[in-house]
Amino acid sequence: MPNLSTKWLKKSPWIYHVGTGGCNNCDIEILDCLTPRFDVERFGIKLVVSPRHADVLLVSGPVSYHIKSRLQEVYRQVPKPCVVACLGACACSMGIFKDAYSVAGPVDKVIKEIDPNAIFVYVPGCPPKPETMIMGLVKALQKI
Amino acid sequence: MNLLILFYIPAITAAITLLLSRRIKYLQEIISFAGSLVFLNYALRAFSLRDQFLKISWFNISFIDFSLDFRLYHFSKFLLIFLGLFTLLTVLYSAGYFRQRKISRFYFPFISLTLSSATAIVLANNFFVLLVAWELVTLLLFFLIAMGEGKPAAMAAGKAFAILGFTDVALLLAVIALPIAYNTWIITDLKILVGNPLSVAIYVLMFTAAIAKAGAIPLHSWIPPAAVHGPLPAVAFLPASLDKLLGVYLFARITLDVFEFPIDSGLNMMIMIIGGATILGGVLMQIMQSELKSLLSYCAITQVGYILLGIGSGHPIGIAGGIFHMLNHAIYKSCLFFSVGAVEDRTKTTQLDKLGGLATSMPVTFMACAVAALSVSGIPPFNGFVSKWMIYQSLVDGRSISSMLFLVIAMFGSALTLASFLKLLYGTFLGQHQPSEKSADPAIQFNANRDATWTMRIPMITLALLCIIFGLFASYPIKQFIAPVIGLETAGITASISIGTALWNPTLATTLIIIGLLIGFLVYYFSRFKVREVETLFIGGEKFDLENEKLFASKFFEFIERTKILGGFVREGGKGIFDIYNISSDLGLIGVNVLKKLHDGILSTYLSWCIIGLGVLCFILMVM
Amino acid sequence: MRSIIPIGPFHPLQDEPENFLLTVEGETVVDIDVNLGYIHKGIELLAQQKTYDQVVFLVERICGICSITHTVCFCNAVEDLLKIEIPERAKYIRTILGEIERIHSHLLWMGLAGHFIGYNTVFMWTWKYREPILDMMEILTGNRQSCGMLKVGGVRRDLDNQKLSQLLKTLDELEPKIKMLADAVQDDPVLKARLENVGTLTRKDAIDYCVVGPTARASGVNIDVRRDDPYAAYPYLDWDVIVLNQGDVYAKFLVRVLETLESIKILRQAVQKIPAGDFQLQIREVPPGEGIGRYEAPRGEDIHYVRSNGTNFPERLKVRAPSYINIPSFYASCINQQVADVTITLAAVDPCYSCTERMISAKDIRSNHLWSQKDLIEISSQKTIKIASELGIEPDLPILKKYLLR
Amino acid sequence: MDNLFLYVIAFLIFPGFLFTSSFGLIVSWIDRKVSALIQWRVGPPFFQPFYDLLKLWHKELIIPATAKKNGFILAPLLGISSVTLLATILGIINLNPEYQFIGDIIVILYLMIIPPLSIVWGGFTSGNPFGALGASREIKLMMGYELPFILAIVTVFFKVGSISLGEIIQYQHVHGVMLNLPSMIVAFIVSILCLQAKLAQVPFDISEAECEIMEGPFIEYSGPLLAVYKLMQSMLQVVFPWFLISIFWGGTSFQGWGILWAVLKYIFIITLVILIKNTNPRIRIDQAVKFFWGWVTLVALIAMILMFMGY
Repeated sequence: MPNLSTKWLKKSPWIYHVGTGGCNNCDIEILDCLTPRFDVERFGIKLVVSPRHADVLLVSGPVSYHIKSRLQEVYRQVPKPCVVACLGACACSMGIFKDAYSVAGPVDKVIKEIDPNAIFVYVPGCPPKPETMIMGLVKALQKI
Repeated sequence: MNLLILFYIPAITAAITLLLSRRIKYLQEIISFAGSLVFLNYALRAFSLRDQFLKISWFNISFIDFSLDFRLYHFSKFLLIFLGLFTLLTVLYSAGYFRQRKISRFYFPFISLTLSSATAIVLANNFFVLLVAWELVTLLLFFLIAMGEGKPAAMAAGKAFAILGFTDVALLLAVIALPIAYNTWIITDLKILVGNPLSVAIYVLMFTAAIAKAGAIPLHSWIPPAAVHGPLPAVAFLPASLDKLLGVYLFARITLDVFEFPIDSGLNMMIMIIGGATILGGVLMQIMQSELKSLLSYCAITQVGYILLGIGSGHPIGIAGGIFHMLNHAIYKSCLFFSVGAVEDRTKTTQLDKLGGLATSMPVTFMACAVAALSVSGIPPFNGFVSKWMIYQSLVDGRSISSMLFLVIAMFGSALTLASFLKLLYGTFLGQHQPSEKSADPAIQFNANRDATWTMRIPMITLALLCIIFGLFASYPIKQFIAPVIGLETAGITASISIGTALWNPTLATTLIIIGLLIGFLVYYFSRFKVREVETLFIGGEKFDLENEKLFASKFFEFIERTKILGGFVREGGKGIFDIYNISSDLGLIGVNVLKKLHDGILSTYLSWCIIGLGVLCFILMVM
Repeated sequence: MRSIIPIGPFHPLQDEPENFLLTVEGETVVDIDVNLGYIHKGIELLAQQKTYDQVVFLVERICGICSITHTVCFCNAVEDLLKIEIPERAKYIRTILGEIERIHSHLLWMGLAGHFIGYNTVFMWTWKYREPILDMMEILTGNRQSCGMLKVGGVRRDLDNQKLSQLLKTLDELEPKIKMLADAVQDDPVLKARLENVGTLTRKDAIDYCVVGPTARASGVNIDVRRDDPYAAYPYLDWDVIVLNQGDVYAKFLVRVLETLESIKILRQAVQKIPAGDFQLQIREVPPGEGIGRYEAPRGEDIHYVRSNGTNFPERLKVRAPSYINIPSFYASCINQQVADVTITLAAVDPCYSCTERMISAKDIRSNHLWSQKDLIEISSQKTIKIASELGIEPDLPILKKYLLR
Repeated sequence: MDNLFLYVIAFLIFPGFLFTSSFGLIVSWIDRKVSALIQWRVGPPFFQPFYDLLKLWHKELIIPATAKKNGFILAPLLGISSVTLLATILGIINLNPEYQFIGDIIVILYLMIIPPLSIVWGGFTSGNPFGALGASREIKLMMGYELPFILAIVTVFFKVGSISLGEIIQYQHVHGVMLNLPSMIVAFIVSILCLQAKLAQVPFDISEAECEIMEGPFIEYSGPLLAVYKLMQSMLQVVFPWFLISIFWGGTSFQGWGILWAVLKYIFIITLVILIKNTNPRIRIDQAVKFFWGWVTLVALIAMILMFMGY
């Protein structure tokens, strides 16, 4: 029996955005995706305000030590199944902050500490354009 | 069956318990309980008896016949059952409540005595008997309230006694006037057509006594202090249930049986204005309270307004609704007081802000309180809804702009009542647990990890069940208890209120809701959701000390205080500016000051006053 | 009977993690505490490990919205250190980029402010108007944000004059829309009821808390680095500083709308006046010394301080972003407001936490003792008392007291 | 027993759950689509609300440890049951105005309180301070809009002289719809404003203000229970306007062209709601209560006076 939950998940992924220390650039481009030009509501994507409602955790920025435990906590709060989308160069690989003393690591490393089976999508770019993000999300939905 | 046995049982119980010492544990309780059980048994038997009269001749002074007349009829029949029931439950509850507290040894005897005199009021067919018993209840109320802790209880008892005593004097005047003006004070013989000033005066005096007992504005102000400082079971027994039953009983009896009103008397309007004012004033004070008992006491005031509106409408459905509401009110208000008492018993406080999160540790109390709270707010399918609905219907049939306004006030008051009770439920039972460390005082122990004892739980459960049963099967109490009182045929009233005959049938609607819930639960159970319990709440991702996160219920409606007119009213009301007790004591103080000035100790001044007084007396005697 | 309502670190009010603890009575806020530091990344330390050319890219990523701000400010600082004057064309290009950024940042804020008060139509419309501006950025520089255009001693790439004329066309289309927005804001009674007399920052408070940028200008403080300490091409252009007096959120909204119109005016002049010629200087080496750069960011005055020891790497870079100054003013503007008002008041200074997250640790070298916040406040208050006694006046420590009592 | 079976069918299928919920989901699509068009967006596809619901239904359910578990689960179910009952009563009476009972509007008015009550209950039992804050705002809002709403509805009662919905509909069949009268138009405007608050739409979505208190009472709900709440809200979008149509606009008929006419009336009201929603910011809770107790009540009183003057 095919997993029904993923079938419907593809049709209406609700996104919760977690900023973990990015430079704001990815964050505002996420908001840009909602606005008239890109309008991701066409695909049923909706930005929600509580992780309890989320299907996709959109993480932008390198994970600083201070925010690390909070990010893990938010990941625990999300009802499964869920996808973690790493947005931007920093979230994928720490980018320019690779050598910084207060950065704990890229998002996937931090999340895998608590859930090795988490599903990840990477959207590189500094910042990724909204088009790129939409493409990344579409790919993410195909992946599950 | 001899009617007198109904007085004897509680009186004997009182006499026996009076002799017993509190030192032997539970003895007073058991005997009082047995006594009220026997009483209830006889009351139930009396319910199936025919209507009957009883006359015990005593002595006559000229045309005044001091005989003891009693009459058993439908109104007294069903009231007797509930008097017995409330006494039984109160005694049972008191047994648990006073397990660890001290209480005067006169408490249980006085409860039984109260039952005895209340029975006398209910059965009286003679205003003399009624008056004596009425005074007795007032006196017993004074003593019972004064049994609370410390000086405030004595002050509250004094206040209650002052207001009720004052209105009892009004009743006394009216009763004295009756044989003078109409040659008799036997209730069934009286049929007074209200027209001349004397009859109006008699009615108004009696009415004053009745609504003071019931606690309508402006004679309400004895209830809140008495409720806060008196011993809680006594408060649940007298001001919350018995006084309401008796006050409304007298009011209904004089309005329906004794006095006849011309159609355009304007009296209905007066009653309804008092009712509307009681609802509005009571409910506005009620939502601002942050102390459980005073919130409930203001609610007790508010609900009297509904009863007055119903009876004042003059419509048969309204009167039936008013009387039914009286009954319902006694049920859920006792239940609410009982559950608050259980909370107080466990946590030693009734301040809304010091409580919280008791639902998990006290589930029975919570459920009882929730049922009673929803019922008092008039949420279907509980009993409060049915009686309020009948009152609304009578108001709509009034079809004038005034009855429309009263309808709006009544429905709005109901919404505000709901708001205030949600605040109560949240502040007490939901929300966060109150930390136990904070009570530095060893006397204030937080002992809220288990529910109340069974003696306290059973009364609450019984009353909560009554709330549900009287809501779901409302046609039964209306047919059995209410319809005979107002003289409507059973079939007639059910047809005109159409409970149980048409589409809206509380039972059907509830069945449908329950079917919905059942299907929901079945789906919930069978679809095997992955359910995960997590430790933490989502409050923005940060881990916080939840104790600081508590939202205090007492501040829910603070914005009302910040508005100009309404806020001013509420603030001033809170200070007691509308309290007739304060007003009259202020006036009394002025009078005393005036007298003080006259009372200067100089002989000639006294002499001149004497001469002036003589002159006035002469003038009155000569000219009048 | 006080309870605490936390806002953040993950709260829809802000995209970035931050934490406000609102102490409330009912719904009235009686105290506010700001906790920052969630996204501290150590940029200042990183900058010491990079060459001056690389640092430009690093400071660009201090904040995505103010990417031009920080780069220009850093370049200003280094140029101040070098004591050189950059070519005219580079100045104009910097002005153009800066003003484009200002327009997009203000429109962004207006949209978000609409979103925060539940007016999603405003959010969508302003962000729609913002798109052509970002397109222009992409056409001119190759990226929507973080364009990598700046360089110490000028700009990295030249702008195509033909593309500049396209900018004029975009501005012509944008201007009536902004004017419409300004009119709509002034006409809407519900919006006024929601924003007027909310989060008022009086002129005295604004000066006391040293706020900068639109936050200060909405409170009647007439400051603007572009005019007071000119850089780039601003001295050659004609424009006004918008100053309003009410100090509430509504005034802040209006200041930003009107400033957007001023920016359009500046851009038009800059595009017309831009001279031909060289657009960068070749910098061979950086002498030891220190330099300060100031820049009027969309949020207020930004300051970069650079110290060089003669090597290829800066010895110290200090960034003081405008939000860092504006955030403490919450204490003056949020107290005794409703929770619903506080949220919009918090957003009204357009705070940018990625700009703000700098860390300072103070260490006593002699005793190797690390000073805590409380110690520093103690020292500061003692100094205040000392100065006050020298001046012969009463020391005034209202806000510091709050921390000392803890 | 036969009767009960029919009622259960009515409750579950036609005017009840199945009809109202699917219609409600279509309406919530209309809501989102029209909002999107106003905001120059394309908006979601037609089946989007269904997808959302099905997805939520299959998600994991998270129950916080501090929540009062039974109340937490019961609250949304109670809400949706009462809305279904409301729809059943409204539907049966609209289908067959003779099938009435005296005073049914009072029942309907009180049943209308239960869905907000279930939201409040959910917020309180979740144990989350934001949930409690949102729930307390919901109570305040309820206090605010009840007064003018009752005034507006009572105006109709007294015009018709009955508190039975069937009689009101029949009266309108005979005397023409209520909205022909100026006083009723005023009352209708008042009730549209209250409708906006009852549906928790901007400017009165104060209880779930997403940028202030993060959806308030719904913050801890996830998966199936959230789906139930969402479904309840979209069913409310059907039931409340339907009630207004019934008492002000001649009710709905399900025969011939009546269906189209009924749908048009409904779409008019819902479009009005969507337009108000998209052209206003959210107001503060005290402003909302003052607005309802002040201006709206005043207007409702004017409607009442007009009604007594015979207009």
